[in-house]
Amino acid sequence: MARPEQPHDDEYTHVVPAALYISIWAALMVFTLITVLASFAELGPFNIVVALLIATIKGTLVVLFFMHLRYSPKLTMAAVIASIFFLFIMFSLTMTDYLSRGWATFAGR
Amino acid sequence: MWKNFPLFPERASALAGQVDGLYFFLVAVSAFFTVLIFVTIFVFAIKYRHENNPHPTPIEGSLPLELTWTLIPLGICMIFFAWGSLIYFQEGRAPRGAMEVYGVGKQWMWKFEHATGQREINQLHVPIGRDVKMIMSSQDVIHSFFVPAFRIKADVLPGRYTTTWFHPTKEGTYHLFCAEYCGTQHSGMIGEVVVMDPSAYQAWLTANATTGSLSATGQQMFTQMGCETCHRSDTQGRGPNLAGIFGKQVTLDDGRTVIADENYIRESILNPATKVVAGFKPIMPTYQGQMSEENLAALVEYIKSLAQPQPGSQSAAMMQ
Amino acid sequence: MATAVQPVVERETYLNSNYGLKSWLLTIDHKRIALLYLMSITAMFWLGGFFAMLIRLELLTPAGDLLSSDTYNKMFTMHGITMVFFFLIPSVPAVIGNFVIPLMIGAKDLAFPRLNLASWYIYMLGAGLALWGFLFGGVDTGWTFYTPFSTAYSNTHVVTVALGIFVVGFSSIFTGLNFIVTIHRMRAPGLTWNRLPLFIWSNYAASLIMVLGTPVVAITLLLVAFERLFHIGVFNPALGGDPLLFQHLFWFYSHPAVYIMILPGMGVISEVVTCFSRKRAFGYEFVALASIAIAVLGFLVWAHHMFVAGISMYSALVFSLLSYFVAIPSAVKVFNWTATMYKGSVRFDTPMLYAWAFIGLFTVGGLTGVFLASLGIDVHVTDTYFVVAHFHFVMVGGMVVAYLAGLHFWWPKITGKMYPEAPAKLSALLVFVGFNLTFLPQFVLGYMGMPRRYHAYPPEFQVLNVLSTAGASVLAVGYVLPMIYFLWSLRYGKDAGPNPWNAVGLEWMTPSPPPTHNFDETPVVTWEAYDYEHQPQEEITVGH
Amino acid sequence: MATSTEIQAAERSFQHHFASIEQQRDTATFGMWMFLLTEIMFFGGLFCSYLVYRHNYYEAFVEGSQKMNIILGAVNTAVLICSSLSMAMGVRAAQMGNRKLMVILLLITIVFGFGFLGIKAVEYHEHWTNHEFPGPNFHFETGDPAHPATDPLHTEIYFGLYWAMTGLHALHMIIGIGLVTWLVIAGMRGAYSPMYYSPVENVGLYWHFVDLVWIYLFPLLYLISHKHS
Repeated sequence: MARPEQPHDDEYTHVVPAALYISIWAALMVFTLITVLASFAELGPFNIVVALLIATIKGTLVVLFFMHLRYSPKLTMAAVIASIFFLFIMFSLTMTDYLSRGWATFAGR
Repeated sequence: MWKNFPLFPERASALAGQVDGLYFFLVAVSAFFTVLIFVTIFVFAIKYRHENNPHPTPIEGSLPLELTWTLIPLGICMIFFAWGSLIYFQEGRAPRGAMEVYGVGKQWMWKFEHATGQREINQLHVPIGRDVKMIMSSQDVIHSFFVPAFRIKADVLPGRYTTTWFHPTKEGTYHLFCAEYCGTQHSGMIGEVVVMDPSAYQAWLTANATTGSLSATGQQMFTQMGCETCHRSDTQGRGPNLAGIFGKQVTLDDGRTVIADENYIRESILNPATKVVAGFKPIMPTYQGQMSEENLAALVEYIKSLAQPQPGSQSAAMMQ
Repeated sequence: MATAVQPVVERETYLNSNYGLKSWLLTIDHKRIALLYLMSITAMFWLGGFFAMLIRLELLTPAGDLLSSDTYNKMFTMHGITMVFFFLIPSVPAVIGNFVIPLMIGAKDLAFPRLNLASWYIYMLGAGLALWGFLFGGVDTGWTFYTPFSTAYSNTHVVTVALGIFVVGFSSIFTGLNFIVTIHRMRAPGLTWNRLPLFIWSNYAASLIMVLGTPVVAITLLLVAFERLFHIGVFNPALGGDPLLFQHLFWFYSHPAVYIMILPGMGVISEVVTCFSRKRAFGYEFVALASIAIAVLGFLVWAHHMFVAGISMYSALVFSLLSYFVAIPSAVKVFNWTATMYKGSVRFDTPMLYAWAFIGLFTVGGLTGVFLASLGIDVHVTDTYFVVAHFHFVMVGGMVVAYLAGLHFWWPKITGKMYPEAPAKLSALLVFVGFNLTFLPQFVLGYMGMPRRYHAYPPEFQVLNVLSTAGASVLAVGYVLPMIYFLWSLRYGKDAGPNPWNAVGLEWMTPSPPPTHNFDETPVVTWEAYDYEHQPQEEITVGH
Repeated sequence: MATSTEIQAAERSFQHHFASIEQQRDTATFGMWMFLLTEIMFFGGLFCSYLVYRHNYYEAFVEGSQKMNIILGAVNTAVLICSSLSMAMGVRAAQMGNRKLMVILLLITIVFGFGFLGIKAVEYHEHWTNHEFPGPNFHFETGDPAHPATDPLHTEIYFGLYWAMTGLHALHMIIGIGLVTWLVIAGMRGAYSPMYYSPVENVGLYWHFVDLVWIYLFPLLYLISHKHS
């Protein structure tokens, strides 16, 4: 079996610089603070948009760097995209029902 | 056992013919493809059997053929889709002016209440030649109102109304089944729909007449429960004026709009704060758990009757 | 064979490499685990069949006289649960797939052998829980567990059985996960995606559904259990919940689950039809991609189970349209299998007979599915025997027949022995005739309006029900026969040799039964799938 | 550079149905990702229920969310993010073969994990004593009981989902702490090296995933709206 002399050069065992991890951590902490503060601003329907947007940015940072997705094979990326796709299917097709329940239930005559 | 052996359900509503038409078309197309596949397999199996054809000819496939048997079935399916959807939208949306019957499913019986006040259990009498709209809810689990002769079915849910309608075209007595499994006596939750000619129906109504129509009962309750102190017949009330509200679009306090159908009225009685009409405060008390399905139906029917041009025209229409 | 004179040195196979109960219960060999599954799901099949027999006997007469209503309701519930979750879903994947997938791709084992064994133990735990529930009172909610009946009204062992299904779901998830990772990572050198046997493609597609769908039904059943125990109210309208949400979440898995049940069966048919036509699969790429298309589109159509349930009509319109799209790849497969026989060299061996039965019955099952996708028709026939007949055509006429085709096809590989051909052909015939006699009358019953799950029914439905019960007894004989001759063949069957069908595919290039590590040398693939063109045209010698 | 004992440890971990140790590592990692895919769908069912009821009963969800302790929730979010950092640094230490650092970082991760659970327990206790647990003891009042602004039953669904979602998340945390503990024990025995650290990497993936779920749970459950407060 092949033993890599220097595992550090192997693209799948990419060693991320500690500084990068720490800056990701700092960004996550800042975003947490922002999301709490933003929730106190009265933005109407945009409160949830902002909250989810920040959560998604945070999630993306975690997945890309902490979970090494950025340094992983394309297949892993495909798996992540597939899961998001099927979640989207579940949510959106379920909501086709709930969002249109109150629509016209009378014949047009 | 051999005496009574039908192979096709009776056809007793205006819609039944349409459903059967599409059904026969589907059967014909399916039969065609099934026979095609069976015959092709049979012919290939015999013609190219090993003894006959020891050396197979290598064939990779054929793009034109693949496209043919992708696109033709797709085209046929789109016909099915369009045709089926047209029928579904007729089934699902009752014409305005239909006569209305409230139905309640419970383990394991059907209760019906006519707009004119007659009540019956596991039997439903309707006149021939009129649109009949069923407004149904359940007291416990999910049931399903199924009359094969009319080709209609609608699940009956606890906590809300579901509706369906039919237009009987043939006198007779037809099966009424509960089609959604509902517990021990599910198969005993059956009844019959009796389609009568209008004069016989009128006689039946008279023979079974009760003190008041459903909306009259509702009106009494409306007064007794003090609803009119807020829901006044002018614009000065603390609640919206309910005259003419049924079937109209209503703007809510958060900007959404809903159509004031039976479900909206029901919800507004039981959970008034959920969808408050714009310009009013959420001050109405809840009637959750304080009202039987029957009383609820009476109130809903009364509020609907306020939308009629002249109150009482419902029974007038019925006399025709 | 050349071993006539030399003293027979017994070759080491996965069967004789090790003896004793422990060597089986702690094995991590995918082939032995497949046999463990075979035994467990066979037991569950007979249990489910026993329930089915009682149902059919009860329905001989219109009155509910043989069983009480409660017992009858428990029977159809337990029949459904046993057959769907404990037989059909693991049938082809966990038995045949487990055995042949590593062989077909030239691997020594699945990617995670210990996880594979764990899947079987999880299956046994789930089955144990469910059986516990069955034995000590049963369950009467229907396999669909519709709320609020299951959460607030049924007083049977709902939580125990739901927990059993929750647990067995993880067995299915781990099997699917193992297959996906194995197919991605463990293929032999040269075995590219477009050289893979179609059985691999279809199992890959089914595994996608197992991995993506099963967790959703797991959480849904967990919520049902929570609701029963803590009254959290998510599915109970009396507590403000919406019972239709349960149906959405349940069918989000349980509709695609139909494709978990049929896709691996389709893979078996692709193998059998090519082998006994001695040709490459017609339109290989289309058949392969159709599997993936079915898996993906299968997730977009679930609410066609709910057209009369009280969902929005506009939503129903969307789901109806999408439902037609999933019919197309299935049709493409049927046409391609048929075309594969064109100018082939067709043999009439038992697996091929089953494959023909599959194609015919699946065609009927699929087309009647189109009826149910059609909104106007669905309103009338849903929740009637039409639906019962339709899904039995797909699951029994489809999956069980395909399972039998696969079992006959790979039996020589699994055991090294041939089954006797004559009784096998007889059983194929009995299954086909018995099946049609059982379920064709049910289409008529359904359109006439006989609701499903009815313990008693109006007398005018009796003749067709009697026909159906008669057919079921023929079908039962058709199922008992293979059980007998398969067991018989273990002792008395002729030796099969490595490749009794003269088939192509890596699994036929290793001895039967295969050695523990499958291949003495990892094969290197340089040819396309189904390369019958370059396969020597030897006679099939064994079994004739 | 790898020591001979590390090479031995890596060889012991090698399973012979793989062609190489790289294949084994890739396979294990891909398997973990597939497992996380199922986890996403598992929580997805709950998020879908949340979406539906938030849509139907928005006001009741607002009422319920105002019973949440935002400070504790935010602190817990920070704790989890810190634990993710120590986990990521722990994996990094394993990659570089720094065994002692790895063990220390994993221990820190465990401490953060317990910190999270502890704070969560305080919140749970608060909800429990306030009768904010669905079931017969549930009690929720909004203003005048005769004219409730929202139906308490709907708020009960909010709390039902709250307990189900955070409870399953907490269960995942407990499993995660167990897994990290196992890594610490094996790591101290020298099981991992730059050639073989798949378990560390994969438990790390799992840990980050659990963090990820919380990143969504926090705004969805705690920060719906403050308009009445």
